[in-house]
Amino acid sequence: MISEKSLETGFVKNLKHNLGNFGLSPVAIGLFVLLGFAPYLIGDEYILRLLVISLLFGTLAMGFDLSAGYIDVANWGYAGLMGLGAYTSALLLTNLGISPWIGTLAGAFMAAIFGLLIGVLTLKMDGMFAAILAWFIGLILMALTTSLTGLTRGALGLNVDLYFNTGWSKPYFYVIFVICIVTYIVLRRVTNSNLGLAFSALGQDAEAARTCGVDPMKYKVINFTISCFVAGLCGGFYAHFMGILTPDIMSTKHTVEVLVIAYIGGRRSIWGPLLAAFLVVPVFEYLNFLMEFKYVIYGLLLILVMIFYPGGIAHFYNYIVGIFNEKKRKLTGPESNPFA
Amino acid sequence: MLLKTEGVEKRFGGLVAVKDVSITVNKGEIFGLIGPNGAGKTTFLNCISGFYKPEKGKITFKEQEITGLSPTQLCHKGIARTFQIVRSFPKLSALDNVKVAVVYGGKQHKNPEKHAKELMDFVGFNAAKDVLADNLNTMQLKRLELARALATNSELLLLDEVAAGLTPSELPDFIDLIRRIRDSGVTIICIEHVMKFIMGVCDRIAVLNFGAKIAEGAVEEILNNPEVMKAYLGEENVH
Amino acid sequence: MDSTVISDLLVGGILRGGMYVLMAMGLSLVFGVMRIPNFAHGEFYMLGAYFSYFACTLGGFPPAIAIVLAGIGGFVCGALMEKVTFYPLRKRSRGDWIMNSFLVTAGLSFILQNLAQALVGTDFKGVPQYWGGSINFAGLSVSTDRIVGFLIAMASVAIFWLFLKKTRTGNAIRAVSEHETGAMLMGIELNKIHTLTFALSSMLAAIAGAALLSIIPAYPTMGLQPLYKSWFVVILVGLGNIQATIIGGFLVGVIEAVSSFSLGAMWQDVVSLSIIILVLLVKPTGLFGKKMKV
Amino acid sequence: MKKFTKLGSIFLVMLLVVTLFASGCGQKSSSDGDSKVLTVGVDLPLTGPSAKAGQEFKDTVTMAFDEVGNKIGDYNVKLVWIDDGADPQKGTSAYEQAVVRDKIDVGILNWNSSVAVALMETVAKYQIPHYFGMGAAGTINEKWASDPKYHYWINKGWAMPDKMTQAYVDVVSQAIEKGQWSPRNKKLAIYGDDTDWGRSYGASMKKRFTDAGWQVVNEEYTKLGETDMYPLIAKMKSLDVSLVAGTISSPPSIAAFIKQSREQNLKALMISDALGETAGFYSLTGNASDYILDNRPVFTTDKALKFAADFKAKYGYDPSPAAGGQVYDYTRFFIKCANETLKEHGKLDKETLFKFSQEKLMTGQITFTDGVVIPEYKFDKTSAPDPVVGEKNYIFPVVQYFEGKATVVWPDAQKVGDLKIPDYAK
Repeated sequence: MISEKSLETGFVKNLKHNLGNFGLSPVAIGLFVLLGFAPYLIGDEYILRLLVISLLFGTLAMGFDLSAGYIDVANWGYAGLMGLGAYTSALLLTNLGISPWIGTLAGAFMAAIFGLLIGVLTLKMDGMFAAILAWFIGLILMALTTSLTGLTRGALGLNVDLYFNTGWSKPYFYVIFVICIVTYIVLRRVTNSNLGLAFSALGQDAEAARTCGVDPMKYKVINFTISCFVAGLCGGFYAHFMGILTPDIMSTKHTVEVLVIAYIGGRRSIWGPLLAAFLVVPVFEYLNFLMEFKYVIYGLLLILVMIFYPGGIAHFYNYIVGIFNEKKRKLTGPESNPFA
Repeated sequence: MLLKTEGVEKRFGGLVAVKDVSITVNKGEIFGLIGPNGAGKTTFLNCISGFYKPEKGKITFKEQEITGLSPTQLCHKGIARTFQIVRSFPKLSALDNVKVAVVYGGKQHKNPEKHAKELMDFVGFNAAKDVLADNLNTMQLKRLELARALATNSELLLLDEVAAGLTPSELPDFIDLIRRIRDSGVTIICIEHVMKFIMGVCDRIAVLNFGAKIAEGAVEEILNNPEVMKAYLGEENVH
Repeated sequence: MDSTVISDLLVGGILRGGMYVLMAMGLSLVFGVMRIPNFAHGEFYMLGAYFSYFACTLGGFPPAIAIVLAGIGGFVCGALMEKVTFYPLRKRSRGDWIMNSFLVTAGLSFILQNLAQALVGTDFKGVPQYWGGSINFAGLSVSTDRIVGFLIAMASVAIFWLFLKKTRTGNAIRAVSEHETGAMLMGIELNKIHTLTFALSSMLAAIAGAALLSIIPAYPTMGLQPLYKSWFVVILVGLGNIQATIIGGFLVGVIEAVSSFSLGAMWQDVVSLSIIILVLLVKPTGLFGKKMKV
Repeated sequence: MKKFTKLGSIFLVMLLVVTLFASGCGQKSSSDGDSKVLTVGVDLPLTGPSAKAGQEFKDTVTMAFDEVGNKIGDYNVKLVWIDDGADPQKGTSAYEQAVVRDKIDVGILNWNSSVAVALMETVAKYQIPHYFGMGAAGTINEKWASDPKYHYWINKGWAMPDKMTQAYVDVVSQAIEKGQWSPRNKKLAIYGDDTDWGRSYGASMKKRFTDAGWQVVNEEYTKLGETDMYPLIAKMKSLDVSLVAGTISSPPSIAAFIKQSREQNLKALMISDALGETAGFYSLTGNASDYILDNRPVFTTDKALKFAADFKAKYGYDPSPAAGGQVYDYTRFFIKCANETLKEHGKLDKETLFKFSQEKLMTGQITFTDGVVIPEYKFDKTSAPDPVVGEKNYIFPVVQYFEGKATVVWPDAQKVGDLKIPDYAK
C-alpha cells in the first residue's frame, strides 16, 4: 500500500523532473510568473518599457548564446539577421498587407533560411573564419538594405505599423514575454537534449566529435538555423515595436551589444544571458547621465569580466553550486567521489 | 579479414608521408604499428580513420570500400579511434563525454545513459561520473577516451600511442584492459612506442619507415628481422 | 572607358590600397603572433590622427615630425594597453583565448572612442593641408599630400618589413608567429615579444591615421571604416599571413575603386564583400592563407 | 588561495556594479517645489554619431533660456536633456525616462529623422506636445499625416528638402539668362551621402533641375563617412558634367569630396548644400571650397552677427547657422509661444501648450519674426507640419563661398554680389 504522502512526493518529483526537461527549475518558474505580473505590479511606464527592452535583448542574447556558447561560433552577423527579420516583416506588411503577426514569423523563417545558408557555407571553416564570414554576410545585408532603396527606402527609413494601435508598453510586454518564454523553453529543451550534446561536442572538439559519429554539417546547420530564427523573431518584434526601421539596425555595434550581454551572462547556459540582460540594460539606463563615460565604464566592465571572470554569471553560479555539492559530499561520506 | 589497405599513399605538398602501404588486419587480433618518429604512422592512421584522404590506394573494411569516407561515416560503419594527445569535451561531464558517442555512434540504445555508465565501468573509469572532463587527470582521460571509442559500437579500434605517458606501474593494468577490449570482440590497431606494450599485447605488427612498410608479421619474427633492427631498433631506445 | 579614367581609377585604387596595407599589416601581425582578433585597431588609427593634429597645431611641429611623433605615441599607447589588458588576460586565460581577447579589444574600442569624445570633443580636428599643391603627370593630377602620405605608408611598410626580416627581434617575432612553444624553447621571452608586437601594430595604425590627417580630419569614431577595410584585406589573403596583406591591400583598393566607378559608390561594399566571400568559399583559409588551427 | 582571488575579483566587479547603481539612482530629481515650474525636455543627440550637433544644440538652448532668466511669466523653466544617441531605440527609452521620471510638460527640438519618427509614437501616447523637431525627412510628414494623434509632434523646424531646392535652379537659370554663365553643356551629376537627408535632397534636385532642362547623367550616394571620392569624381569627369549638386552632412566626407574634386580638376560648378552647417569647414577644405554654392541660413543681419559673437564668447567655438542659429530661433519661438499660452490660458502645462499650438501656431496666427537666420517662421494648415516656405518666410539665401566666407548671391533682396563662375567651369 502506498501512503498518500509518498504518492504526493512522487508526483511532485515527477513534475519537477518533467519541468526540468524544459529547463524550468522552480526558481525559473517563480521568476517568470513574477515577471508575468510585472505590468500589474509596476505602474511606472518607463520601467515597464525597460523590461520590454531587457526581454528583447535577453531573448536575442539567448539565441546568440546557442551558437556562441555551444558550437563556439560567435555570429558577428547577428544584428544583420535580426534586421533581415525586421525588414521582412515590415515589407510584407507595407507592400502586401500581411498581418504583422504572420510577418514576424515570416521574418523569423527568412532569418532561419539565411542562418541555414551561412551554416552550410561556413561548414568547412574554423570558428574564427565562420564568425567573420557571418559578419561579412551581415555587412552585405546591411549594404543591400541601404542600396536597394526601391524596396527598403534605404537610409530614408521605413515607417512600420505597430502591432497594436497604441504606444503603451503593456501589450508589447506580453508579446515579447511570450516570445522570450517560448525561446527559453525551446532552447533549454534543445540544449539539454541529445541535440545539445552534439552541439557541445562540436564546439569543444570538432575532430573528436566527428569520431564519435556527430555529423558536423548537420548539427552546425541546425544550430545556426535555430539561433538565426530567434534573431529574426526578435527583429520582427523590434520593427512593430519601434515603428521605424533604418539600415542602422543591422550595424555591428548592435551585435556587440548582444554579445556583451551574452558573455557577461555566461556562455553555454542560456539562462545566464537572459538574466544578464535584466542587469545590463537597466544599469546602463541609469548611467545615462554619465554620457560618454557610460560607455567607458561599459568597456571597462567588459575587460574586467573577460580578464577576471570570463565564465560570466552562469559560471559563477555553477561555482557556488559546486562548493555546496562538495560540502554535501563531505558530509555524506566517501561513497560517491573518492577520486575526483 | 576485417581491414585491408592496398597501396595507400598520402602526400603533403612534395613530401610523401605515406608511401604504398598495404596491410591486412584480421578480425579479433591486436595489430601493432611501429616505426621511428616521423615514419608516417599517425598519418596512416588518419587515412584509415578518414581525417586524411589518401591520394592513391584503396581501403576496405568488411569487404566494403571505405576510401575517402568522413570520420563520421566511418564511425557509423564501426571504426573508432583515440588520439595521440587525449581529446575530450572539457566542459561536458565525463558521463556526457561517453554519452555523445553512445547517442551518435550509429546504434540506437534504449537507455544511453546506462550503456555509457556500463562502458565507463568496463574501462575502469574510477572518478565520479558527473565531474567535468576538464578536471580529470591524464590517466582518467585515457580511460574516458577508450570508453568513448567503444561507445560507438566499434568493431575496429584505432589507438594512437595509448600507452604513452603511463608509469611502469600503470602499464600492466592497461595491457589487461586492451586485452579485455579485444576479448569483447573488437579488433585493434595500435601505434606504439612502448615496446613492453607491443610485446605484451600485439599479435602481429607492421613496421613503417619513411612512410613505407618494411616488414609485417608476428611479433618475434619482426623483432628479429635485420632490416627492422637497422632502421628502427638501432636508433631508438628499447624499453 | 578611356585611358585617363582607367589611370585615374588605378591611381586612386593604389593610393587607397596603400593605407589599407599599412592598417592591415598591423592587424595581421597581432593576429599572427598573439592570436588576437583586434577590434580596436581602428582606435589606434584615430589616436594617430589626434596625436598628429595636436603636434601640428599645439606643438607647431612640421608635418613630418608630427607624423613621427604620432607613430611614437601609437607605439607607447599600444605597449601600455598590452601590458594593462592582454598581459593579465594571458596569465589567467584558460581556453577560449580568441573570443575572450576579442571582447577585450571590443572593450578597449569602447573606452578609447568615448574617452576621446569626452576629452577632446566631437569636433572634427583637421588641417587643410600638410604640404599642399598637387603633382601632375600624364593628365593626372594628385595632391602632394596624398602622394607623400602614400610614400610614408610604403616607407613604413618597407622599414617594418626589413625589421622583421633582418633584425634579431624581428626574427623572434616571426618565430613566435610560426610556433609559440618552439619559440619559447629557443629562449625567446614571449611577454616582451607580445608587448612589442602589439605596440608595433598600434604604431602602424597610428602612422596611417597621422599621414591622412589632411585628407581625413580626426574625430572619435573615425576608426570604424579603416577597421572594416583592414579586416577585409586580412581575411581575403588569409589570417596571419603578413606579407600577403601587401598584395591584398592594393587588391581591395583597386576592386573598390573599380566597383565604385562602374556600379556606384553604394555598391562598393557589396561587391568587395561578395568577392571575399566567394574566395573564402573556394579557399577557406583565404587567398594565400596558411593552414592554421584556431 | 586561488579560490579567494577568484571570489575577490567577483566581489570587485559586483562592488563596481553596485556603486554604479547607487550613483545612478542618486541622480533622481525632485520636481516638486513651491514655485511653479515648467519642465522642458530637449531632445538631442549628445552621444553617438551626431554628438557634435547635439552639443551645439545644448549650448544654444542654454543660451536662449539664460537670456530670459530661465523664466516664462512666473514659471521657472527646468531643462531636461534627453540624449537620444541618434538611435530610435535609445531615443524612445530616454524620452520615456524624461516623461515618467522628470515629468516633462513639453518637449522641444530633435535632430535625426529616424529618431523623430520613433518619438512621434511616444509623444502621442503621453500626449506631450513636442515643438519644433528638426528632423526633416518625408517619413515624418507621412506619419504625421496618417493619424491626428501624431499631431503632438508639433511641426517640424525644418522644411522638407524638396521645398528648398528650387532656389538653386533659380540661381543657375538666372545666371544663364543674364549671360553670367554659359555652361558648355547642361549635364548635371547628383551626389550625396547615403542618409535620409542626402537622398531626399538628391532626389529633389534631380527632379527640379530636370524640369529646368538639365540632364542628370549620374546620381550616386556614398557611404556615411566615406573619404575616398576618387572613383566618384573620376566618373563625373568622364561624363563631362558642368554642374554637380548634392549634399553630404559628414564633415570629413564633404571636405574630402571638395578637396579631391579640385585635386582631380573636376570642371564643373559645384552646389554643396549644408556645407555651411559644418562650422569651420574652411579649416578642413582650405581654398578648395571657393566658388561653391550653398543654400543655408547665414548670419548676415546685425542681430545674427551679435548672436554668433556672443555664442563664440560664451562657448569658444563658432555656431553653425543651422544647428546653432536656427535652433536659437526655434528655442526663442518656443519661449514666445509659451508666454502667449500663459497669457491666454493662465497656466502652462501640456494641455494648454498643445491647445495653443493647434489654435494659434498651426493657423499661422502666431509667427516669429525676431529670428537671426530667417525672416519669418510661420506655419499653417497647408504647409504643416513643415514651415511655410517662401521669400518672406522660411527661406535660405543662396550663398557662394570665397575663402570660407559666404557671399549672398540670391535672392535679389538680400544679395551682396553676383554669382561668380570659376574659370574651370566655363
